[in-house]
Amino acid sequence: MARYGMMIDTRKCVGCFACRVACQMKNTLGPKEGFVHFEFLESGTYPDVSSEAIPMQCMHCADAPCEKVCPTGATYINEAGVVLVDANKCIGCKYCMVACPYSVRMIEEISGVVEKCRFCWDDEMGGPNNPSCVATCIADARVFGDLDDPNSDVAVAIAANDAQPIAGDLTEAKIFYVR
Amino acid sequence: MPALGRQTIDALSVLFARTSEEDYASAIHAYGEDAACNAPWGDGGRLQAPSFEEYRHFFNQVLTPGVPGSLPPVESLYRDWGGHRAGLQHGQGFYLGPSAAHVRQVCEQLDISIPTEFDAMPDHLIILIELNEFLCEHAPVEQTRAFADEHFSWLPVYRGALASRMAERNDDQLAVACTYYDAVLGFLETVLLQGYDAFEAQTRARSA
Amino acid sequence: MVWGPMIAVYLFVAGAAAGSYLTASLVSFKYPGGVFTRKAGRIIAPILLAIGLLMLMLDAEAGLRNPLRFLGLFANPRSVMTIGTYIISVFMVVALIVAVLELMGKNVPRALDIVGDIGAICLAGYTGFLLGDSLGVPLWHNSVLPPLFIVSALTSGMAIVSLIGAAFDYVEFEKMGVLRPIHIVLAVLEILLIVALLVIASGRGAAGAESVAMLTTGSLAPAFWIGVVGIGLVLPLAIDLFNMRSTKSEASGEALAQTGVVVGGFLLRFVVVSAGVMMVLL
Amino acid sequence: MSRQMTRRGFLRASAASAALASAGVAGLSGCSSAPAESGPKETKRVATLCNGCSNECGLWVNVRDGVVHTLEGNPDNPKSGGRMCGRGHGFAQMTYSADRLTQPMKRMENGDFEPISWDDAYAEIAEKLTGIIAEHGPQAFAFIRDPRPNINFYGPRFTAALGSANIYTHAAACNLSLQSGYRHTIGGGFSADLANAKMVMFIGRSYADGITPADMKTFANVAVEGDCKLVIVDPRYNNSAHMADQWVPIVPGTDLAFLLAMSHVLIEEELYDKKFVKEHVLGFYAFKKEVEQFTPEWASEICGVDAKTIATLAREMAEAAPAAVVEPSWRAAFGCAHANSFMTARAVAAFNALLGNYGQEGGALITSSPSLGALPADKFPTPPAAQHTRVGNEEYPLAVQGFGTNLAVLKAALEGSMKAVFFYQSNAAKGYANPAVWAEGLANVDLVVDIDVQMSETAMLADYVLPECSYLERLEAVYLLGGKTHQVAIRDKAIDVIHPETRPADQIFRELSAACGVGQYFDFTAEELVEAQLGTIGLTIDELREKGIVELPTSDFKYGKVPTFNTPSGKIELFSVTIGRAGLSPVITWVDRKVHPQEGEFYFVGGKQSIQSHTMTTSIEALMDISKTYDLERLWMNAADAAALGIAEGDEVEISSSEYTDTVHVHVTERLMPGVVYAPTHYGGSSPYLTQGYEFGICTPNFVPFDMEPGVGSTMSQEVAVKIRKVGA
Repeated sequence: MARYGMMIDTRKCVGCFACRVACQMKNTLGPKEGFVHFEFLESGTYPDVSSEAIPMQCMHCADAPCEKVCPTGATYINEAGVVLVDANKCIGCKYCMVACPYSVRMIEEISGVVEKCRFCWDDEMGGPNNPSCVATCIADARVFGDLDDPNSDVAVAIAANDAQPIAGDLTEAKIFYVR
Repeated sequence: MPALGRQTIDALSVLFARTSEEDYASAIHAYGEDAACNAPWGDGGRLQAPSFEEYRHFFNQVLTPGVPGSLPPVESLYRDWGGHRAGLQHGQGFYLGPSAAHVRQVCEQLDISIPTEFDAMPDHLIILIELNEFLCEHAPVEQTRAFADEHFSWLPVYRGALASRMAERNDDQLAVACTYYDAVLGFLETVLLQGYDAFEAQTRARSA
Repeated sequence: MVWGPMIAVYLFVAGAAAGSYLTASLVSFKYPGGVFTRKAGRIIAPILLAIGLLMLMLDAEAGLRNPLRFLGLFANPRSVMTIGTYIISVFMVVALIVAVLELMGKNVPRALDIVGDIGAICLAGYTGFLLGDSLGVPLWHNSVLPPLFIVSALTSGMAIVSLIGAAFDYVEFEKMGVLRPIHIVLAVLEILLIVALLVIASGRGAAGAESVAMLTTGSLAPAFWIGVVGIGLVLPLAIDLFNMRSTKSEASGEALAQTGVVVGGFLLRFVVVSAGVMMVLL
Repeated sequence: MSRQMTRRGFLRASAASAALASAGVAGLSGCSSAPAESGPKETKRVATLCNGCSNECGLWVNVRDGVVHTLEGNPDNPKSGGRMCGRGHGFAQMTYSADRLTQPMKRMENGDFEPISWDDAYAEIAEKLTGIIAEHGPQAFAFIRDPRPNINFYGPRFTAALGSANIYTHAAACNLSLQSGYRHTIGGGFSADLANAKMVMFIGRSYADGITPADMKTFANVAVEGDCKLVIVDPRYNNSAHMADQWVPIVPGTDLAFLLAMSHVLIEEELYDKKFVKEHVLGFYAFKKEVEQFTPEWASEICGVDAKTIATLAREMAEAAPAAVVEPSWRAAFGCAHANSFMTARAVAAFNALLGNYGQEGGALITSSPSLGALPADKFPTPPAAQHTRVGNEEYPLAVQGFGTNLAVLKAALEGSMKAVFFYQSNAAKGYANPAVWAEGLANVDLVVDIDVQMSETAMLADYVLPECSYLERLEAVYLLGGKTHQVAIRDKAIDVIHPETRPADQIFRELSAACGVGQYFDFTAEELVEAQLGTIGLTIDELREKGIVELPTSDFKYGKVPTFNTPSGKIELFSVTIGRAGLSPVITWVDRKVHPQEGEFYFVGGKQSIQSHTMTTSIEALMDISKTYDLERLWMNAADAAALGIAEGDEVEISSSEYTDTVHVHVTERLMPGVVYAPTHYGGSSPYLTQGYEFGICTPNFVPFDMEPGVGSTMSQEVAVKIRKVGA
């Protein structure tokens, strides 16, 4: 079975928010709800400056702290390594939001269920259905695919760029950043 | 619900449609000064009805779709539908939410046709009131109650939105109409959601 | 932070429930005469815990809308919250039985009481582990929290029971000399644990330091210094030490001290929850 | 059908209704329990062109049960390249938005708008319009549009049908100076062959902010994987700069000095392409003599870039030539910004000429566009040419003919000679020039008609507002794409019209022209027009619907072939007789900017943001939530300047110019040249009626005095100095 992951190249990312809006529409989120949030960094002093935009979303950690602490088992890791939430089990206790060091979960206003990026998992397809953040990225900064397939685009890209999780080995994150 | 209650509501629904001066006068008159039930407004005292000009100004500025900052009385715009419908329609402020689809489905079942001008807003307050009235006359009580609970639950949200928007604007030309419409919505809310007897109890309590 | 005052209330009353129960069983063991105090402790415990559970449910919106889902809380044994659910289930049952027995004037079997005591200690401790299992919050991801919450639970529980005892069963309460020294030891221990918590947290990167700053100098400083430390620890400790030395203990001073402990106990939970700052990754 | 149910009811019950109701109605309790999770019954994909900005990216719309679900880029479309920016996703939500116009409106005496039927609106507008033309002649009528496929066909046709030549686009507030400068130097616009270049210089241009997704993708891949040197010349370290190799901060409005000095270096050190210049350039010696004085030292005093950097960059460009190019830019730097924008464009075209890079791989590409054959004259008669010259042509002869300067209409309105003005999806009164002046001008105009999807500030000043249905609800005239390849694309109707009283532009003009007695020029439907247009190039509408975009064989582009220059001399004109006749310097030379900040004042620059498009997306809640969450409305200020004024991040300041004063929060940054402040050009909703943008940020045109660039007529959007004062300080 595949083990899905993503590479995000912040050298290319221009912080244009397209991924956030595309994701909202694909996952029918509210206008104020987002699975992707952004950190904007600026360093140096004029005129020697540099800037960086870093999109943050669920890292689908293999050792997901949110999955460990979820009392009802609403949060589970499926066989493809994608961390999902069963909206029918979630009681909205928000323990997962406390446990997640990346702050990438959000409370869905109307239901109180705590949701997050699902890698656009499609149950009918039994796989990720063309993640909209990758499909829409205008700077070609995102690569998605099966980490276990050595010649998949994402595996090749991660190896070629020595991409690393944003917080090192804090968790076994499956989004790898090139910075 | 007693006939008088429904007749009042029918008259009130006129306030949410663009009407002629003559219809407006008869509507205000219908439950205003000499209606059998004492004026259901304000704290027991009589609430001054806006003149036709004030009503028209209020209608143009606040109830007409497309005018910036207006709040058309259409249920879909004030309910948040979650993943029910297409990607675009999650969150408030969008037409043709599931409430619209549901009203259309009910009308189809009852072989009732909605005028084309309401194609985009079958869940406009006027249509909801008329449909509710029709169900009161013909449909089993508990089904009508279910319909009313479902399709009038947004009235408090709407009333709140209206009040805060008017506070933001504080346009004194709209003042009289604002308080009046707020009271009308209060009446509709109570009667349609809790029933006419709840309203009468409230009036008695207020005037006691 | 995602967990707010409601959770702080839950943590406090859960701890206090455990403390009340333990105090009551101490009284039943050491002062069989203190019937009223014992009854009070054992009746309050389940009530306090029930209040706590109500708080939890109110805070969990999705569960509130579909209450049956709360049954799912038993599903994941690796989650401290599930372990807590086991503990609460056991303790609640025992505490209710004991409370009913007390109300009916029947005798509470020793074995049952012991099970209750163990449950109470676990209940008090689990709340510390609950906050502790949060990788992203340096202030909480801290081994000092469980012992701190146990000590605070005991002092709060004892204070509540003492308040009632002193108020309604003063004669018997007077005899319960052991409570005061226990409280003094616990209070000192609590101070040490708080210091340890702050020291450890301040060494844990920017977020840890920020949490400590919030508590000591920032927005939570009044609640922390005046509430937790002043009213909750120093004042009661002073009154106890004063009363230890003088023969005739002053009832009013006693009530003031115990109230201080209760208020301090709640504020400790409140400030710890409010000062939970997420780890800064970038 | 039985009597209406209630005294004045709307619903029509049938005889059976009562019986049906009494028998009980299934599912009355509810829609919220409606089966949400059951999959959509009918899904389809429809080809469209995004309407979120003037790029018109090719998209696919995913429709489920007649409702728009999501949109995605069409990989075959060269503008989107299969990708899609945030404002494109966001603007699609306007389709179901509560802010949409739903019926024609007429402005009453007291300023209220009241609905009016289409027929009455047509009758009243036609009567007034024909009356005005009869009394004051067709030159008293003008039509201003934001260019889109349909309106580019119907707007000019309708204006000409009424005998008027006054047809304009929005360009005077966008890229009029830039395109006019290129027009009179190399015959028209050009593009940078970024994918194959060794060195590219961007002057006031950020692909990341003013997006064309396909270009952004190329830029990112070239920057990170390619070995091309990318230089960004901009007072602001914009959102593309972190990918560039070099940021050259420059004083706003002095890019011309920088370019002239670089040209000086190439010529003096004989690094220019002599063969190319000999064969293809006119007026080289006049230009050579002119730039002798413009040394790097001279330029550094003006533009703040040190002489050594200027010289080095010039030599590096020469070194990399012909695979080196100065990118054409778009609006911010010299689209319509300063008194010298037109001249700056000429200097860019000239510098590329010195590099000899026209038509070369990695250089400046001048490409052709496909054209349709003539439409059958019987069904599509062309209106006779107007008998008068367009208002503004005499005073601003250098403006690109296809655009014209719409500010000439404002000037005529202020003078009282313009009696009727139509706007199409153009918020001129908020963005094209000082809003107060537009309000004053339009007050003199007897008939103002605005056609739009939402009630903009311009619509609020109109007499009649005609609601168009959203772009997802209409089929439009075909869209031709030029470039290395020729293509034709289609904006097809994805969903049925939502608001029954909204109509597509083709229908509006068909019916309005009939009411005005010139219906013979519009006697066809959109479908018939598209079929006819495609017929002239041997395509059918179904073929185009299938793929969304189809390549045509008519492109003659080949690398290495120097293109023909559509100038009077057929060469690149560094010396232009036409420009001389228009009263500007025939040879490319130095022209200073008009307004210089005095002591304590700042240069005031603007720019686009990736998540907003002018002012038309600020009513979209999903986009405004991003602007609010990330404080995108804030005024950028250099950290040293801010410290000197005691201003910290997030502080509120008062910003004032000769025209206006307002307050805004500040973003303190090192990514900006001292002495300059930057504000995005989308915010500052002043009218309390706005739902989202009220009192959020500032509206930059408020601060800029109404003025027009000589010879071209652009709005000079950055000819202003501002003072900043901390609120409460």
